[in-house]
Parts: sequence; C-alpha cells; structure tokens
Amino acid sequence: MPEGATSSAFASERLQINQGAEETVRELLRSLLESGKVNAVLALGRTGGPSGGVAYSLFRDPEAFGADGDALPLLPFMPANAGGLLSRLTLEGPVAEPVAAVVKPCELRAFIELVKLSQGNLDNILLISSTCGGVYPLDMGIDGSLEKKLPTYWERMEQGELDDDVRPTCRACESFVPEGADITVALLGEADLDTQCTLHLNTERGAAFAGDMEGTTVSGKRDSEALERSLDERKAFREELFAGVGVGLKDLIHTFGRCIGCHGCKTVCPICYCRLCYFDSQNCERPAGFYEGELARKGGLRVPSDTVYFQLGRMAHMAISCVGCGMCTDVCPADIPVSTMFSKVGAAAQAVFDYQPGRDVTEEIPLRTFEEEEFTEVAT
Amino acid sequence: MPNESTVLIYGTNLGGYRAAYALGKRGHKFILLNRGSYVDEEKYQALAQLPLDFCWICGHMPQRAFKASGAMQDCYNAQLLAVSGEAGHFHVKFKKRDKPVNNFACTECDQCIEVCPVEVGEGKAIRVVPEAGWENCYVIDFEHCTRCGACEEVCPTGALKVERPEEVVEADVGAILLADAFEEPSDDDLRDFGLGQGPSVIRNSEVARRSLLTNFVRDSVRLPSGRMPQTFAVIVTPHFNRPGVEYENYNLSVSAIYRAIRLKEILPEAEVTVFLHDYRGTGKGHHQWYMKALDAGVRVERAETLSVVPDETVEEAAIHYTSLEGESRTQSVELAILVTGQSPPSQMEELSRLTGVQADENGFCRLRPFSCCETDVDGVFAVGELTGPKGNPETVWDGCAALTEMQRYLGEKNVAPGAAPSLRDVAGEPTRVGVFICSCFGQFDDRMDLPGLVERARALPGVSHAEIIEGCCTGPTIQATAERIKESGVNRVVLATCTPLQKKGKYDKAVMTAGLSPLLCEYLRFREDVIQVHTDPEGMLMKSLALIRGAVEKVKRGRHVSPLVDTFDGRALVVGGGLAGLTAATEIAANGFPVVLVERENELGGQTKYLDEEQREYVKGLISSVNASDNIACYTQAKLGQVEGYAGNYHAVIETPTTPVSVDAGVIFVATGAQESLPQGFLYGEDPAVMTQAELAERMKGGETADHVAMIQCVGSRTPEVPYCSRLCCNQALEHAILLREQGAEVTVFYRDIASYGKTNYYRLAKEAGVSFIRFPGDDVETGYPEVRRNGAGLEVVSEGESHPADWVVLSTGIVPDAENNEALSELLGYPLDYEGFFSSDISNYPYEEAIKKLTKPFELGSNGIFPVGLAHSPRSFEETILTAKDAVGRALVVIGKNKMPPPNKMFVAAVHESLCMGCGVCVDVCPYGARVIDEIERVVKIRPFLCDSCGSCVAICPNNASYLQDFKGEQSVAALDALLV
Amino acid sequence: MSEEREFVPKIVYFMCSWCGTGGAETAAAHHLRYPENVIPSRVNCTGALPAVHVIRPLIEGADGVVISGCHPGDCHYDDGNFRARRRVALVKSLLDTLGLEPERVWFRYVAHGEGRRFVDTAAEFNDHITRLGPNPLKTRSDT
Amino acid sequence: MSDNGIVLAAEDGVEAAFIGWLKETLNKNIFDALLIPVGTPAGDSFAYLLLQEPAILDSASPLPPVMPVQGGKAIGRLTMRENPSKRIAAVVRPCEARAAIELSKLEQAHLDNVCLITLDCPGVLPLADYLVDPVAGAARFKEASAQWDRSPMRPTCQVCDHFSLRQAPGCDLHVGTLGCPDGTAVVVAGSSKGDHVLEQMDMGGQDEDEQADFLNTAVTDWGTQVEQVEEAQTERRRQAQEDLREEIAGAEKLLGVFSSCINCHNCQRVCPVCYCRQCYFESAALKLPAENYLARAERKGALRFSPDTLLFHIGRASHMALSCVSCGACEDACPMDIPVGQVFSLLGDRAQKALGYVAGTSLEDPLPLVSYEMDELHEVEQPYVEVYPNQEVQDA
Repeated sequence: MPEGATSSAFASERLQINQGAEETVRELLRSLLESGKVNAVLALGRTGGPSGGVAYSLFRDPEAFGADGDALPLLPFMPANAGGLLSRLTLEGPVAEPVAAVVKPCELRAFIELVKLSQGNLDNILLISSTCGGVYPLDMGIDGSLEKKLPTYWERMEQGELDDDVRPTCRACESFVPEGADITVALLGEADLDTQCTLHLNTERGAAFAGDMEGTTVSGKRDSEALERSLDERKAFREELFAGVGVGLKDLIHTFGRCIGCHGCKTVCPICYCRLCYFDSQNCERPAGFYEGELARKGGLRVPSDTVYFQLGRMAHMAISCVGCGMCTDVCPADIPVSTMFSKVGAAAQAVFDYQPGRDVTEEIPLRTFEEEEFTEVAT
Repeated sequence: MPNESTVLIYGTNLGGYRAAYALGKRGHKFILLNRGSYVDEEKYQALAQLPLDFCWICGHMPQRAFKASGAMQDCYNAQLLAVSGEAGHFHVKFKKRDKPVNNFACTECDQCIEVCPVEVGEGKAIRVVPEAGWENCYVIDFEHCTRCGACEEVCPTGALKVERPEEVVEADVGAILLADAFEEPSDDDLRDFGLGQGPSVIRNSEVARRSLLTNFVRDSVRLPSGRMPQTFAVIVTPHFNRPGVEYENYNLSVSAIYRAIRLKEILPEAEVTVFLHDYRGTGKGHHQWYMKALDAGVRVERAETLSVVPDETVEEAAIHYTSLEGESRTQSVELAILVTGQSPPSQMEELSRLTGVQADENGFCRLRPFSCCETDVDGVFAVGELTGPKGNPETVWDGCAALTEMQRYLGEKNVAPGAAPSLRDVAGEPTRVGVFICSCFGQFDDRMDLPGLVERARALPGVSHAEIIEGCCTGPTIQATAERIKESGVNRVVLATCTPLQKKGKYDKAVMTAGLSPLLCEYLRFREDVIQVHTDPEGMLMKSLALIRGAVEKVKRGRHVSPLVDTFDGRALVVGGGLAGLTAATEIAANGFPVVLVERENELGGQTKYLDEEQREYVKGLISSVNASDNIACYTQAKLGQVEGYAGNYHAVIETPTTPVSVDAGVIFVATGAQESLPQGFLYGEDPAVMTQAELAERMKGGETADHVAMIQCVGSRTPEVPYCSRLCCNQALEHAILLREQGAEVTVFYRDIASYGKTNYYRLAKEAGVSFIRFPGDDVETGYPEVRRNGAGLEVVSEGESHPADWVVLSTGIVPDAENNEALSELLGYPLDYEGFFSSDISNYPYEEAIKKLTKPFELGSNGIFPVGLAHSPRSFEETILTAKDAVGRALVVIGKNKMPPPNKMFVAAVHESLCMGCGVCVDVCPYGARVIDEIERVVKIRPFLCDSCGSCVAICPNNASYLQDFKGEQSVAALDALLV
Repeated sequence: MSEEREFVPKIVYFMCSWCGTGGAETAAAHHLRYPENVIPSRVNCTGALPAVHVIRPLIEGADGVVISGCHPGDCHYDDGNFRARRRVALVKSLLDTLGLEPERVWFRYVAHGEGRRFVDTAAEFNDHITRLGPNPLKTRSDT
Repeated sequence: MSDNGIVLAAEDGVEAAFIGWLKETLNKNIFDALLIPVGTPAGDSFAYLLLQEPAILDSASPLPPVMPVQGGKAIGRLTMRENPSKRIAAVVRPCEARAAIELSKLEQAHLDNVCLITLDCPGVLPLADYLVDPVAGAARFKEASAQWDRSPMRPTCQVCDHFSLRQAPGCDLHVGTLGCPDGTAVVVAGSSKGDHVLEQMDMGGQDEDEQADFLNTAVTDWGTQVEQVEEAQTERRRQAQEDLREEIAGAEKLLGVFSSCINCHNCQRVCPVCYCRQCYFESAALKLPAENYLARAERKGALRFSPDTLLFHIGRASHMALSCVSCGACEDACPMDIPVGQVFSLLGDRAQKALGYVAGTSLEDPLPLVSYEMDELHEVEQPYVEVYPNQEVQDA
C-alpha cells in the first residue's frame, strides 16, 4: 500500500467541531431527523430496556439521539453487518426519501459489494462511517463486560491504538478507513475525542447534510501518521493470525471437524445473499442410497455429510467479495475461526485480480459464481 | 326434427333447484317458473324442513352465472297456461310478470326505500325481504303502494319498474319438471293446536325465521311481552292431527328433536318437552341425534292424542294429551312450538288439467312405477314434496335423478361455454396500480368525501391512478370501467365497490375485458365494509384508506398465471351388480358413456330374495339391458384389485377369474349393498317358530299362517353396536301384519318407535286393521327389550313383566353393512366410511348437511368422483335405492366426459413452490378434496387442479409457504396485512 | 376511565369468505352499525388462516384480533373451521405462555345470515379490548 | 415395552460392554451399519458417523459429553428421501429418538430399516463450556454422569423428564443403566423390531430360567430407579418452568429475553424438527419494500432491524412447538446465550398439553394440526347467547 494510502479516502474538506465525537454524531443525526432532512437513521441502539442488548434499528424519533436516547451510534460492537441490513432495506428499490446509516468501514464495503450484485440501492442513502478501531466480540455484549471496556477503548483510540480485546479480525483489518462514505467521523488517533470532533465531508451529499453543524471548515492535506502506524501494526498482526491457520484440505477437515452444521456463518455473512443457499437446497439433500454408496467406499462417513464441501463451496462463492467483517467467526457456536480462514483465502483470491471488495461501486466483480444457485421460481 | 334441449321447471322446491343447478352446469337451458314474486319465496318452507335455522341454497345456486351464460330464464308471478305437444317437443305457454325489482340489475342502494312516501308499519311500501338470504330482495307491498313512482325515478340502474307488464310467453321445451314447493298447513288446519288463539303457540318455521334474523339467540323464542319462557313444548303435529290434513316427511321428528336441543343450548335451565307419537328419525345420524337430545336433558313424551289450549291473554298454553297407556294428562307450558307437516299440494288439479299428470289417493302427484320422477305422462317429471311427503335428501336426490331420467327426451346441450378471455402478461412492466372507487351512481357522494379519498389513495406508494367510477355492476358501467382501466394504462387494479360475493363475476368481466388477469386485481367491499355500516366521516375515511392500502399492497405483488385445466375421463366404473349398480350402469350407458361393471358373485342381480315379483321382474329387465348394451363391459366373479388416481382420472385394475383387466374411469359408483343382520337371542335358531321378517315373507308365500303372531321391532337396530334405524323394518313389518290380519291372525307388534314413512300410512292402516301395538322402553337396550320364552307347546313374549302368548315370534331385524368388504373397499378407494359402517355421504355429520352439501357442492369436490349408492350408502327401500343411483348418475353427468375443464368454482387454485416443498404431506392430510398428492420420486407435492376449490387449508398448514394460493401468495399476505394497520 | 375513552383500539377482523363475510354483508344490508376501528380482512376459510397471520398484527399494530368462520358443520370446505379452532388454541396457548394476553384473540362462529351477531361481535370485542387497554407490543420498537 | 431383554455385564464398564454388543450385531449381520457418535479427527468434538467397520467402533461414544448435532437431524438427513436399503442401527439419546419419530411423521425420516437404540441419558454439557477445554469437559461429564448429577449439564437437560424408555417409549431398543449395579446394564426392547433383534442376538447356552430371573430382577431394579428419578425430574421441571415463566412472561420481560438476538437463526437451523429447507421467516413473504419498514418505524418511533425478531421466535414456535422434544440444541447453537431452549420447551410442553399430544413418543398419534375432533376445545370458542347491548346498533 503506497505512502499515505489511508488518507486517500478523505476529501480535502473537513469540519472541526468543538464537541465530543459522540455528542457531535448524536447531534447531527438528531437534527437531520428533526429537520426532516432524513426520513430515518439506521444505527445501533439499545433493545429490551437498560438490561437488554444492542441491535441495529431504523430510528424515526429524533429523541433516540438525545442525551439519554436509545441510539448508540458509535458503540464498538457489531451484532449484524449493517451492509446486509441496508441491502434488505433497499432490495425492492431505492428509498423514496433520504435515510442515514451509521456504519463501520467493513459494513460499508459489504453494502457497496451488494449494490454491485444488485442486492441493494445507494440512492438516497447517506453513509456515515468512521476510522474504525475495531469492535468487541459478541459474547462481550452479553455479560456487560463491553460497557466496562468502553473507557479503555476510547483512551487507546485517542492514542491511535486498538484495545487487545477487540476481535482478532479487527486487529488484523487493513481497511479500517472507510472509502465511499459521505461523512467520515475521525476517531482513530484523534486527541480529545470527548471535546473535539472532526467530520470529513467526502461528498457533496455529505457536505449538504452536515452543513448546518456549527464548526470551522478546514481544507488541505491532513497528516495521517496515526493511521499509517495503526495500519502497520494491523498488517503485522494479520500475518501472525494467518500464519496460525492452515487452509490445506487436512487443516480444513481438522478445523471444521467440530462444525455443527448450523450454517450460521452463511446466514450472517452479508455477501451470502442467496434466497436459498445452494448447500441448503435440494441439490444437497442426498437419498439414503448416496450414503450407502459412500459407505461402501469408506469405512465410515459423517452424517450429515458435506461439512467441508459446504465451507469450500461457500468460499468459492463469496471469497472474492469477502470484506473480512468477521461476523462468521463471531457467530460460530463451535468457535471455529471461520473469518480468518475466509479472509486468508479471500485475500489471496482478491490479490490475483487486484480487487478490493467494496472499494468502489463502479468496479466490476472479477468473477461471479452465484447465479446458478438463484431460485428464480421463488423470486417475488 | 331433433328434440328440444330446454327444460321447463315449474316451482322452486329444493329438487327443482338441484335440477336447475345440474341442467345449467351440464349445459341445458332452463326456464324457472316461479309462482312467487321473488327468487325463492318458499324459502321458509324450506327452512321449516331444514331445521338448521339457516338456508343458503339459493345463494349456492349460481343464478348470476346461469343468467349471464343464458342458461337460466327466470320468471316471476308466473302461471302456466297451456301445454301441448309431446315429450321432446312440448310447446308451453305461460304468463309472467317480472318482479318490480330486477335482482340482477339492482345494486341494493336502498334509495328507493329512502324516497318511498308510504309508511307501512316500521317499514315502507317498498322494503327488503332480508329473509331472502343471499341477496336482498326488494318487494313492493302493492296493497299500500300508491304507484307514485318516486322509487322508479330514483333508481340509478333502472332495475325498478313498479308496474311491470304481464307478458304471455311461449316456448318449446324438451321436458317439463314439476317442482312445486312444500306447502304448510293453514292455521285452520292446526286449530286443534291452538295456533292463532294465543301468544304462546308458534310454528317451528316461524322460530326458524326469527332465529335467522336474530342469529339463533334467545330472542328467537322471546314472548311478545318480552319475557323469556322457561318451559317449552315442541309438538310434532302430524302425529296428532286429523287424517288427511297434513302429511309427515320422515325428517319431521328430527326437526322437533333438533329444535329442542337448540333450546337447551341457548336456555340451559329451560324445561323442554318433545311431544310425538313415535320418533321417526330414519335417516343417517338421526338416531344419534335422538340420543344426543336425551343426553341434553330433553324430555321426550309419547302421546296417543294431543291438543293445545292456549290462554288468550296470559302467555301460557295447556297441553292436553293421553299417554300411550291411555291415561290423560295435562301439562302447562309458556311456549308451544308446532313442528308441522305438509299439506297436499294445492296446484295438483291445475297441473293435471294442463299436463295430464294424475294425483294419487292423497292428492300428491303420482309417478309411474319404478321411476323416481317421471309421471304417467311421458316427458313430464315431478320432484320433491309435490310427489309426496319427502325428506330433504330424497327431495334433493330427485333433482339429479330427474336430470338422469329426462336425458332421453332432451336434445344436444344448448348452452355454449363462454370463450376464454385473452389476458396480457404484465411481467416486466413497471407496477402501476389503479384505484377505482365506486360512487354507486352518485349515492355515496353524500355519505363520505369520495374526492378526498381519491386524493389520499393516489398518494399511496405504487398507485399511479385513482378515480371515482359510477359503478361496475350493470352492462354499461362494466364496459365503462373496462375502458377507464385501459385508458389509465394501469396493470394492477383495486376496485372499491360492493360485495364480490355476489358480483365477482361482473368485476372479473370488467378487468378481463381490459386484458388483466383477476390475479392482478382486488375487489373491496367498500359499501358493506364502510358506507352502509359507518357514519363518522373521519373514521370512514381512515378505514377506507386502510382497506385500499391493503389491497394495493396485495395487487402490487400479484403475478399473472394462466388458469389451469384438467381433463375428465368419460368412462364409469360400477362396483356391485345389484339393483343400485345395475341402475347406475344402464343409465350411464344410456347416455353414451362406456361403463365397466364389476360383480363379486357369478351372476348379476344381487340379493333378490327380499323382493316381490314385480321387483324381481324389474331387476331381470335391468340385467338383460345390461347384457344387451354395447357400452357396458361386465365382469362377474371379479373384484377391484387396485385403484389409483382421482376424480376424472382413475386407473383401476380388476381381478377376474382369468386375467387382471386394467380400466380407466372418471367416476366410480360403489354399489356393494349390505346384509340383513342376523338376530342374537330371542330363541332365534333354537325354535322354528321364531323367524325374521324375510323368513316370514317366505312362509306366507307358502300359504302358512298362525293364530297369534308377535312381532318385535328394532332387533339389532338403534343399539350401541348398530347405532342407527334400519328404516325399512317398520314398513315391512306393518305390511306383513296387515296381511296376517286379513287372514284372521291376532297380531301384536312390540316396538320402540314405529318409524313407518312414505306415501302410504301403514301405521294407520294397521291400526284400523286391528293390529295391536305394545311399546317397550328400548332406549335402555340392556333391560328394555322384551324376552321370548318357551311356554309349553307355544311361545310367550314377556315385556315389562307382562306375558303375551304367541305361536309365531317374528323379529324385525335391521340391515347391517358388509363391514369387512366395506373396510377393504374404503381403504382401496381412500373413501371414508361413516360411523355406521356404511359409505359416508359427501359430508353428513350433521342432520340435513347431506341435503345442503349435495345440493350446493358439485360432487367433484365433495366425493372425489366416488358415489356410494343404494344399500352401500344407507338402508334404503327398493325405490330409494333406484333413486340414489339415478341421483348419482345425474351428478356425474354434470362433468363426466368434459375435457380441458377449468377447476370448478375458481379460475385459480393452490400451487406449490417445488424448490421449497419438503414433501412432508401435512397439506395432503388437510386437503378436504384429495386435490394434492406427494410425488414419491421428487418428494414434492403435486396439485390436482380439477379437485382444488382453493380453500387454502394447505397454505395455513404449510410451515414455509411452499404452498400458496395463486390469488393470494405468501408474499402478498403479510404486506397486505401490515398495510391494514399503518 | 377518561384515559380509556381516549384509547381507540385497532382491531383486525378475519372472516371467511362464506359465513363470516356473509354475516358482514347481512349486517350491511340491515344497515347495522359497528365501530370504524374494526378492520375486516377476508380469508377464503378460517382453516386457511396461518397462525403467523394472527400473531403478526398483534406485534405490528393491532390491539386485538377476531376470527369468524362458519358454525361447526357448516364450513363450505367441510372442516376448515375445526382446523382453525385447533390453530387458535395453539396460538392462544403460545400467547398465554409468553404472557402476551391471549384474550386479545377471539374466535367466534358467525353464519351468513347472522348480521346482528356479526356487529355484536365487533362491538363487544371492541369494548372488551378498550377495557383491556392498548397492546403493549404494538408500540415497542425492539420487536 | 416388552419383557424381552438381556443383561450386559462387563468388568471394564458399560460403555465398553455395549460397544462390544454392537460389534456383535455387526458381525452377526443383524445390522449392516451403525449410526453412532464418534470423536472428530481433531479429537475436540463428536460427530455422527455411519459405519460398518466394527473396528471404528473403538473410537465411538454412545453417550458423548456434548450434542453437537441432534441425532434426530442426523437420522433425518440420512433417510429423508427414502428408506435405506441397509439395516441401520442408530444409537441416540432419547430426545434424539423422539425427534426422529416426529420427523418420520413429517415424512422427513423413513425408519422402516432403522433400529432406534437409546440409552438412559444423564444429559450433556453446554457445547460452549465443553469446547473451552474438551479434555476437562470430558472428565467433568464422566464424573457427573457417574452419579447422575445433572448440575453441570445444559439447563434443558437438568430438567429433562424424558430421559429413559419409560418416558420415551418410541424407540426399538433401550439400554438401561440407572440403578443397575456397576458395570451392568439391561438392554430391553421397546418394539417388535427390538424384540426381533434381541432374539437374533440371544446366544442361549446358559440356563434359561436362571437367566430369566437374573434379567427380571435387573429390569425391575432399573424400572423402579427410573420411576424415582422421573418423579424428581418432573418436579424439578415443573419448578424450573414456573420460575422461567416468571422471568419471561409479559411484553417487557419477553423483549428483554430476546433483546440480544442477532437473527442468525442458528436456533432454527439446528432444531431437529424445523425441517424446512427455507424457513418461512427467511422467505420472500417477509422481504418487504422499504415503505413497509419505514411505515412501521414511523408507528413505533423506531424499528429494530433486521425486523421481525419476536415474530420469528413466536412464529417459529407456532410451527414447531407441537413437535418440540426439548432437546436444547437451539440453546447450544445460540451465540448470544439466549435461553431459547428453555423457552421453547416451555412453549412446547404447554402447547402439547393444550392439544393433548406428546411429541415423539409414538408413531401412531397423528400430528395435532392435521387432525381434529368435532367435539373439543370449546373453551376457545367465544360464547354468544344474548344480543349484545350495543350502542352502535341501537343508532341504526
């Protein structure tokens, strides 16, 4: 990656606001909703009351972004890949009026990728993202340890570092600077996050929507030393991580040996958009005769079969578009490092075609292997 | 010159309706001569017979469709003037005056009522007769009408003409069907029961009528003073009335029992007594109904004579009656309900003058022997109550039997099926929804703000066009609407009009004329759901919008599909070569359809030993015509090996002594008969002097007789094991008793209930002949029955401690199904047996259901192309056996041999997403019509479109929406539902 | 009390195409009135109403759901209403177990002729739900 | 349950003895193949293996400490399309056998050639707990199950009341260990199929009567012990379900329970009786245009997205609660530790009670929703005897 690459995503114009990042974002979204500039906001928020959990919501009520509202736009947590959610929202056509979405870079990339696959529509979607310091694993969202962690998280963010407890996938993420966001909230390596905030207005739309915020407009190239440093650290960690997992057939058989076949990885994968996954379809429902035939060849065989076949097949289908968001690892009840393996394979594949998923909506996807599994008959 | 194909139907009893239905469906024109002034003026007589407290028969009769296809010509206030010519070429002359309001043009806007200046009681001189059920019937009360014509002017569709000219019409018809309706006895006929003499005596038909209007609630029996009676008497009047005044059809005592149970349901505390002489429930399930009443705490009082003296002022009536034991008693009740029989038809004289038909000794229309409906005059048929006191099942069967019998006089079908509309596939076009809101010829304008509604509707997402239309229910407005749809260039349509229940046909016509499939359209009951039931403008607007929003969401996701078609094999398979089977075979063959007849024994004819000479001869005749017919292939010593397929497409294998034969057929008649039950106990088989009625008949033929003959009824009937009345025993026993009396024998009949029925009142004759009757309390099967003992040389019958000497003891044994055979066959055909072990009717778990469903459901839905006939279906007399067979044939003739038939009733049916279907078969289990089957190779469900009535049970049970209705897919339903709640 | 008067429930009335719908039409023919907030939804047969369609409105904005089909034995499709009865029993059991007020679902037969019974049902249920108060689920954003 | 049976005795433990017996069935050609849990290559978990090599049985484990795949589902996958031509013995836990029976009613399993062999089940450990340290997990399980101590097991297992043949009579053969002296177990037949197997296995030799007496006492001891445990378990279950209902009943609490759901639908995917290829709640029916979502968000102030979380859970219950066998697989698979297994077995128990059905205990009982009685469930019919005093109507 060339020098300064991480900052290439930023337009020269940016808005400096004398207010904490969290407040700024809340304020921005609240005013957008209040003024009716946006019809709704997709962001994280509390569910099930104070003791409850966290989920994405489509917020209509501005109060959600008030001081003690339910919304938690910048929470370092990812209960679902919002890219998939945006696709679901716009699957049947663009939204009539603007909708803002606060997403992480990998979620943004996923959405772009889905748009390329005509599974979503960018029109009228205001994309707000941030320089990402990673998110905590799902299970930390359950026992409340996430809450306790937050102060440390933001401290280290100010220092341009990642907390050791964020998901390995994030610590190994090279694409933590959003590309194609209308507004980017500068977080990683920014001093005084609780009193200061910098909004990069990357597009006209971004400028148009954030224009009313009080602050000073600054232009000109901006030093991104902290980002570069983080990038190097993450690259290092990534190599380590990849080295840790083998992707030879034998490794696969070993690693996926404890797969329980829930296909949760597929369900939460934003890129796996098929209405009915090939590996859940009739094509993979075997008659008893098949098992008996196999049995004749081997001494014994696993039932249900196709465990590794599923993983390899899914790789073949989506690795080229894998945005490395890590949802699959997070969701796996058998603690299999799915994401690491898929990113490793994906990265290789993407390198071959010099393709970065979700970087640019105009960029063609080199090879697509999905269509055959589409069930047009159940299409609506 | 070929025979005429049109049929003249005189009168509108259930049989007439059934015949009209069948004729119309089969493709014959028919003229409905209605003496009354609206669609079914005799509805209440029907209700009196059908104590279901509701009747929707006219609603199920697709009058609008028949009218549209030109099959039906309906005439009101009609009178037959002259009949000339002969069978096949009758020339009839009749006069008619159309009713002031033409149902088919009337939009039921009620403006006529609003403008009518004449107040009559609570209503106006023009008023709705809500009793007329399926559609409101506007009737002018000419006594009070001032002929001011205000209503005529205001009528938007010109449906109303106060003065209709009386026209004389002449027509050529191939056959004449006399179906004049049930007539209730007059108040005077019922004077002994105090009718009209006080507030506390009422007809059952009146209770039925009130029930319909007050919805089965207590109001239906509330006394004029508003008090709720606590003691009731339900009286079966024919049992006590003067001879010749009224006649009883065998359903009557069930009607009484049913009423009593209903009363217990709504007034659990009330004291309900049913007064009758005998309980004569001889039909399917009737005995169970009787037991249910006893369980419900209904008191059943048997009386010899009975009269009612109501108090003129106080709401109370005294029932004076003498018990069977002869002691006279009196009971006072607050309300006495009279379950009345039927009077002899008033029109007989007129009819015989015009057509030459003859009346029998009781004044009913006489039929030729062994014919179900044909009178003495060729080509003139009579059905239902006109021919004698009849229960509903028989009346309804008559209808189809008539179709069967009249075929030979009728020419080719003369109603051409309408051409299929050419619809355009809108796939690929951007969705453009048009909302068309009916103003019902301007009269909704002042009810709510239609322009406002249109504005709001146009603003809905996906709606590209919205406007107000005048209407969509008259020729011109249908055309206009179609034009507007075309012009507006929409490809989805929401029609906010009124009841699709009645007018769907018209709306379909409009949208299809515009080239759109009804699948892309939704019809809202704007009038029924908003205009007529609400007043608050804001609320009405909100509700209308919700409904429209839902409809829009639905049609947005509608997809065009071309209607499915299926073929119907023109061959018939008849199992059983007895009377029923032979009749079915010959009749089907006579209509030119090939028949395969399978008989278990080595010769045809079935059980003839119970038949008299004439009957034997008749059966012989059938056999020879079977052998003579080239259309009938007959296999004796053969049985059904296996059966696959479904109505219209059966594939069967017949095991013959030589090689198995495989047969394709569209319909299957099950005519496997039943058996005489052999008595247990009563010294039967131990003492030669104890015999069954059949054996008695043999001995009498041999000239034997005895001095003292005792007969015991209900031997092996109405017991826990045989939970039904065998129907025939009583008539048979009484016939024998009378003969024995004539030879001077002393005859004593021990009985539970004498359930003789039909034209000849054997019961009365027997009593007159001096046969003595002794009732035993048989409801308690354990202890109630009499005991037969040896007494020296002779025998004695001991009942309730008393001994009655007898030389012969004759046991009236019942008829039992051939259990083993029936179960095997039922298994093979996948056709259910009822709890009595006979082959079930379409659906007959409730009394009279049989009648209604048979009438209202084309068989191909109800019974999957399988017809149980004769004794296989239920205990039946010789004539009734023929009747069941001919009824079944008539119903089969409606569809058999038709090709490329669209699914009945609906253009569109259930379908399956095969890539989602798991083949779990739950939908197969719940489908009432056998319209689905699992494809064993693909392990997915396949549809048999012909059998599907798109009820949607499969959709509800299918966990993942693999099953869906073409006209309401899963992805439509949720969106539509949400839209209602925005 | 005053609070109750302000609350106007949203009610979905599922009726079968035969008896339920017929009842509604008879009511209309007799010009009987019932509350505007009762919104009819037609299904071919109560037996064709999936459990999910009863649950869905209770989550997405309805305060109550009524289901009306033919009287026992009168079902145009023979036994749809018996199947519906089982399904309603299931749904009520689920709602009851989860403490989601099964009394917000009513199942009452209405025959074609029973216009009065139809409007009575609508009005009675409306009052019943008004007494019960708003359905807590319908305003929850985290369903 | 027939009186036909045998006593397994072996010094080195029941498991070994039972495996030996199974090998015997293969050698004697009574079965062509076995379906039984076997350790995975990495040795960190277990998977169902279809095998015919007796040798492989050495690594088999009839009662593994975890239930990574519900055996009913395994049997279903194996036989979903047709009856296998081979005679297969499936060694599963009672709840797995019950699932298989439900599936066969739904045509998703064909059991003609399958012999269901179950064992007295001590429960299994939560998958997550186990995977942290499989070795320690295995030890923990061994120790606990030795004393029938269910405390370390999954919550659903802790209150399981269908742990033996007595409560899950649908299987063909059952291995009873409860109350049997160490190193012994009884094998009894639950069906004629099972009887037949035992007859074929009967080596004879020893004195018939003696053997019979020995067997009878063993079976009686086992039976009484099972009854005692059943009693205790039933009570525990009742109590636990009462408490659970306290915790979840009502919109507020219920939404709390499902608040952390991430819509991965793992619960549905691993559920043995959720047999649909594509779940209704992932189908086109619920993929709606943006207007729909936004309108709902409007009404509610906000709309949780993905939407329909609660609808999914209640709706799924409406599809499978009547067939739920309380196996707890869903809870194991939930990445968010939602007590979904406990909630669903509560829903299942009560729904099945309401419709007079017990899932997976007999092949004959028809599924509740495909059958009905004319005269039943009148409590759900809203009574109507008096005209309702209805202002609206009076106005008319």
